[in-house]
Amino acid sequence: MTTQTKPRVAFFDFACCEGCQLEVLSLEEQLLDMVELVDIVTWREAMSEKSDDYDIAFCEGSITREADIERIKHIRETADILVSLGACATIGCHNALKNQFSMDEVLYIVYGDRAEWFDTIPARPISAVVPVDYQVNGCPASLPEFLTVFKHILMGKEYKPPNQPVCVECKLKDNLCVYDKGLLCLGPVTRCGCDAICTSYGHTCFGCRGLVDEPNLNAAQDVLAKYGLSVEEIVGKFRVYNNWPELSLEESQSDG
Amino acid sequence: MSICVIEHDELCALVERLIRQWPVMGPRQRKQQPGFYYFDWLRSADELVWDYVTTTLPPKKAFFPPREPFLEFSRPDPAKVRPITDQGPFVLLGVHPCDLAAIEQLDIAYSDNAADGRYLANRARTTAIIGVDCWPDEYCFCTSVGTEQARGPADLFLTPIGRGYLVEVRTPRGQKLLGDTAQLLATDEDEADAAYFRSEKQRRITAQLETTVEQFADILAEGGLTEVWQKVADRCYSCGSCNLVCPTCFCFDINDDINLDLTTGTRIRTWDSCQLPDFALVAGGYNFRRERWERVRHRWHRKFLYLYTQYGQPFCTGCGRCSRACTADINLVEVSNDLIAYAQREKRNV
Amino acid sequence: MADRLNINIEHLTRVEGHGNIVVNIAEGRLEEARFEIVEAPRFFEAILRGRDYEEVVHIAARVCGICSISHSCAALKATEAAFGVELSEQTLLLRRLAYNGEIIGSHVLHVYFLAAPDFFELPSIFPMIDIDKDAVLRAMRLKKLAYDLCKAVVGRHTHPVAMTVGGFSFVQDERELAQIRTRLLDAIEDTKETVRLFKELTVPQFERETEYVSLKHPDRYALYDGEIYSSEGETVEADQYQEVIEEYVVRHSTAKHARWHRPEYMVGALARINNNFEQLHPLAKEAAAELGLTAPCFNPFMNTIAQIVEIAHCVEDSMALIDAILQRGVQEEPLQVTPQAGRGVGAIEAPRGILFHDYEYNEAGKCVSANLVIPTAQNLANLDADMRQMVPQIATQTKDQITRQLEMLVRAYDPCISCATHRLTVKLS
Amino acid sequence: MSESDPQLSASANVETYQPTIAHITRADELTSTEMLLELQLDDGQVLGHAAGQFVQVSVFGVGEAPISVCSSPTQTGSFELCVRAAGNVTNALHRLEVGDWVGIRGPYGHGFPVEEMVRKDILIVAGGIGLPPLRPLINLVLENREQYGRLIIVYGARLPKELLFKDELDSWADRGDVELYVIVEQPDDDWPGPVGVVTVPLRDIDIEPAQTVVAAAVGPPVMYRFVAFELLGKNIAAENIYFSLERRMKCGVGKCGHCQLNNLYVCVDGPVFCYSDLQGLDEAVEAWAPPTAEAGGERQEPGKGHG
Ligand SMILES: Cc1cc2nc3c(=O)[nH]c(=O)nc-3n(C[C@H](O)[C@H](O)[C@H](O)COP(=O)(O)OP(=O)(O)OC[C@H]3O[C@@H](n4cnc5c(N)ncnc54)[C@H](O)[C@@H]3O)c2cc1C
Ligand code: SF4
Ligand code: SF4
Ligand code: SF4
Repeated sequence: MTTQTKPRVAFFDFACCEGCQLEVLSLEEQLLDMVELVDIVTWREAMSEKSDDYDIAFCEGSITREADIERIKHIRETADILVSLGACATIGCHNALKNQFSMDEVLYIVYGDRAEWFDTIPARPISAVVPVDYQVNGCPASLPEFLTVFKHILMGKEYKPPNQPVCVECKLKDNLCVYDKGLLCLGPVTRCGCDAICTSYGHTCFGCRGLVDEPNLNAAQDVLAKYGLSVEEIVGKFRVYNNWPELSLEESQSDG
Repeated sequence: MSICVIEHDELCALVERLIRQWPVMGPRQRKQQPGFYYFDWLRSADELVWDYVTTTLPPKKAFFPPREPFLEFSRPDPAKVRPITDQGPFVLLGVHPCDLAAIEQLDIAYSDNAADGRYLANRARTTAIIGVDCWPDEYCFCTSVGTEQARGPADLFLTPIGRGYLVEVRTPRGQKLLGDTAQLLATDEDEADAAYFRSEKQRRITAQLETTVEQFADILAEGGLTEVWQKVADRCYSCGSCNLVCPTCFCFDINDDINLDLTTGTRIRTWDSCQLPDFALVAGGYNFRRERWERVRHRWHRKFLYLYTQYGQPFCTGCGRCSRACTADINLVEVSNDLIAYAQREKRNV
Repeated sequence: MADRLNINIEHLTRVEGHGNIVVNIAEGRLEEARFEIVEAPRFFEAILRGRDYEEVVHIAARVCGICSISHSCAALKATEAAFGVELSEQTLLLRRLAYNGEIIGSHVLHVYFLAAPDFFELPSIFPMIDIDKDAVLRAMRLKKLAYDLCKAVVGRHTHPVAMTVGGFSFVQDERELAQIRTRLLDAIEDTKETVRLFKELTVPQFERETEYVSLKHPDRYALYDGEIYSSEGETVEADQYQEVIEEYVVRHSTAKHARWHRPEYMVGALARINNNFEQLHPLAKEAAAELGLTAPCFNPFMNTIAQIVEIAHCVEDSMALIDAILQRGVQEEPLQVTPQAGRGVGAIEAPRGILFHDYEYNEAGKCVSANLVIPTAQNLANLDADMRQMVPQIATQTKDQITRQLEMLVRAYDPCISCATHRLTVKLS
Repeated sequence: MSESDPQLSASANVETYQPTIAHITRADELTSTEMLLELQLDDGQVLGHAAGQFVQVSVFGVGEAPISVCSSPTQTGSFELCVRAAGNVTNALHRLEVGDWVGIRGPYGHGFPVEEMVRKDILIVAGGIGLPPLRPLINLVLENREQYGRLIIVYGARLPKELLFKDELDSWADRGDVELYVIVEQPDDDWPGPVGVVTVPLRDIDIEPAQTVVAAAVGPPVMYRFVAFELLGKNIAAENIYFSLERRMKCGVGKCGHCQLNNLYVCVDGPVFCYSDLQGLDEAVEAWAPPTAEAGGERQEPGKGHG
């Protein structure tokens, strides 16, 4: 990327709560610093201008409709760098919970006899449709990581999401482990980078940043079973966020 | 050096005085979780808890912080790289024998060879250390590694007795620290009280390694324990908690954090763990300890074999933190005893 | 009226979510004027079934990123009602405080970032940096304050982390709260500046009397709790919402609309102020007077102004709440929750209006059924009615002018579409 | 009362991790992935390295990477680094130009036992990026050619265009006193030489085992095993074989723990190790086993997400 002209940045959203964009908007002064470095040319939630000429696209949300597939492909073709922003875009998040049912069934539950008016396909992260260059995990996308990725892009650096579990950050912050309170925590198999925010506030980790590269789900089952949970319930816990790819949980369970 | 007695109120006044003079770190109780403690900077003497069992992180965080920015840089020419040294001296209170032993071990490891100047400078800021004898729980096994009476770098060491604390004044600095604090002469009764406390403490330590540390090192050096390692690895999350809470672990990572101006930033050192999958991963994708069981083995080897051979003492002080912290319930003593039993069994079979 | 006019604004900008404005005038007759929602549906009711109550609360927050504290609180209230959990005084005070934080944050976002550029005829807040940098910095300061207030109480503004069924998972730091108190005091000047800024701006003149629905509380300006109240003069218990609020299908839109006494009603800041004006704090009343907002006010464009008044109210209210909390001292409170079978409704005033979460649990605390009624959905009928009345009045203006005013009208409602699409969507013909 | 511990502070060289600034005086592209940087320390000091030692190079804001010094220890005004673009730091080094600066710490580690090599035949085995750490040794021997016996250099690369220091290779070949074998795995049409991996020419070289000292550095870890196998097969004693190894490294001074293999630290005990010291160490020799399919030497591409 040349420094003469500022890189052009666009924000897009697919099915999601738009909390990630909102987090970016809440960067305050840092947002002004960002605007010094790049030109934001498209951001529907924040501005009326639109441009189909951009270098870097931040995309939040899951792909849940046929039309989304076309749209994300177009964005991919236009942008040099595509960043998936937040859990919906990186791992499917709650959107993909519906994938456990048939699409007809979920449509019927929510829309009843009007179901046929709607187009919905199993929800998937952006990387399941087009290649993604950078990802920011979290629900909402973690701001420190967003800034790190932003700086990596501008410096032409690769960014590898940390392949360490949340426990690491939890320990670095000298938190009390929530297991010591008799609560369950998905931290040991969840990719860190959130600065262990939930556990730092005494809550459990729900796994919003996705699983680490090689989670020991075997150990997870063992430990969770100690809390009297059945295998389905354990899988259910993982599935609050981790639903894509469909079979990854079962597969990794069987190879332990 | 000398021994005296100090009463509760006097001790409290001493702590207040120290807090006025220096930043003071000591054990505190967790807000929402009674019975759980952590080391933190104290605002007043009543936050300090002397009779605690253990803390989540060891007191090394006072001079070896989990995340320590140590260099400031500015990229454009003329280049500027400046060490970050804006901290002053501090005092560390309420350190148990196992943690005193651990500080001593870190001092040795970090002074060895090319000394780690950063660490030593931080340790040099440690104005004083006051140790205190402890209240063990079922995870403690210091008697197996010989640290139950360690005093290490303590300037003062306190043992609880009926009328307060028996104070071992171990350094001239400790003497100065007491200053005009009222000190009573230790009577025979005080000494007997302290001896009783010690024996009572020993009695309460039930976890135990089934061999001496020498023999354990031999067993590990002998090898052939893969089966046990793999069994442990089956349950291990590789989350690194065991290393990160260990008072003697000292591995770290170094990373740069650049500011949004893309020209200035800091270089940061962060505690690391050899159990994390990417610890020995190099560019090109080679991972020199790729298998989980290899990492598990490395942890034991490093503590009880390599560093033991290098420095003549195991780098484990029996504090039990790793076993308490393990979310998969892997217990260092149990696994060690499994290894010992397995090795003995194998030997018999040969 | 123009003979022929077709306005089709796709993916309206500076609103939360995806929506289109469609207006058709043919042969001098208004054929269509409606706001369509084209956001992808997210099926919350379907995915909540069978979930553990803690997960329900966690997932429910994700209905919307702007008002996740509202959704969390509504879900918590519904769950607590189902389980018969009594909340401590401290928990209530703290929740109300976090709640104020969200209202301030959301309103500042809307007033400055989404609506203000219209008044300055700018495409976004970014070019305002060159025109009125103070205003931009003020907006950021206020938002940061709201953000930090939420952080101090619930850990995070977007998708709070520290609220659990029955209370909080951590003990708030009193010193942090005291610092926020100081910053709130300083923020009074910023709210006054905000009032001064908007006083100078011209709000489009348009009036249409309608029904205003909000919560009402005997002791205070209702935000976190109260009964359902209609400006037609009826009050009902929150858990009776289904008895009175009728969701219905209309021909021209596939989104469900809602009615009570009239074919449409309005919720949100203007409805709250119309219904509860007297309970506003003095600073807010002062702001209202200066901005020329008196209750009842029938101009929907004034909703943005009503939000400014509520910012002032919440700033003052937060200070009072922090005082009350600090006076009591933040106590450690054990959490005790035993799930039981039952149904519970949580009604709350989200920034955009009254919000209902309604859950049924089995005895294991697993969700059996869920229903969410979202403020933006309740406003849709009213918004369409406004458009139908307004378009003929401005039909002689240029298409650009009409478009701009329609956009402003929709934005004035501060629609939150990702909320609405937990179930609504529109089939584009 | 003293505010700090005199004992501890006496030994405290506060900034073990503070680099010295060095400016780039030459930057040559050797191949599409390797770059040769010539550097001068700003403080005018001589780096003072031994053959086989490495430095920690900083590109601030990106990070630090260990790189072998590849110029002769007798060259004192400046020193050279040969950098393969492998990741963030090395890529950032590639983007630097003459006049830019980097941070340098070191030199660190143990180099080759140059004294022991005197009067011996010297066999150098280099594979790919293994040549740069061996280059100072080669230069040293060439500069004092009369002190040593035969100098045999076996150098292998994947492709002809990946060969490093081509001019030097030519000049070595032109000297009568260097036996040079260059081999590539995948020849192009112009490649006149032999085809295969480094162990191929090794097989056919006649050497006097008792008289020979071997210095080897061979890129990918799996190659070490094959080279060791060949050398032992030629009856060279393990005590006379020296390998330069690579591991992950952060501190360079035996503290950070990353480069540990069994009880050895690559940064202080190596990077040059005597093979006899490595034998029996499962984290050295065993780790050289070719990665099997399911052990998957391959990792995910960075930034591409998982799943
Ligand atoms: C003693 C020694 C000498 C070396 N000499 C040379 C040389 O002369 N020329 C050359 O091109 N390369 C050399 N390397 C390899 C070089 O250090 C790595 O390629 C480099 O560290 C990769 O860093 P990166 O940031 O570019 O890659 P990334 O993949 O982004 O690396 C991330 C981190 O991984 C670590 N890391 C990754 N690979 C290695 C590795 N192989 N060794 C040590 N740490 C690693 C580093 O700490 C780095 O910060 C040497 C390595 C060692 C240990
Ligand atoms: S609280 Fe969760 S993330 Fe933290 S250490 Fe415990 S298990 Fe790991
Ligand atoms: S602690 Fe877990 S749930 Fe919370 S932000 Fe981090 S990864 Fe997500
Ligand atoms: S290995 Fe475990 S028991 Fe030993 S010192 Fe470390 S944390 Fe304590």
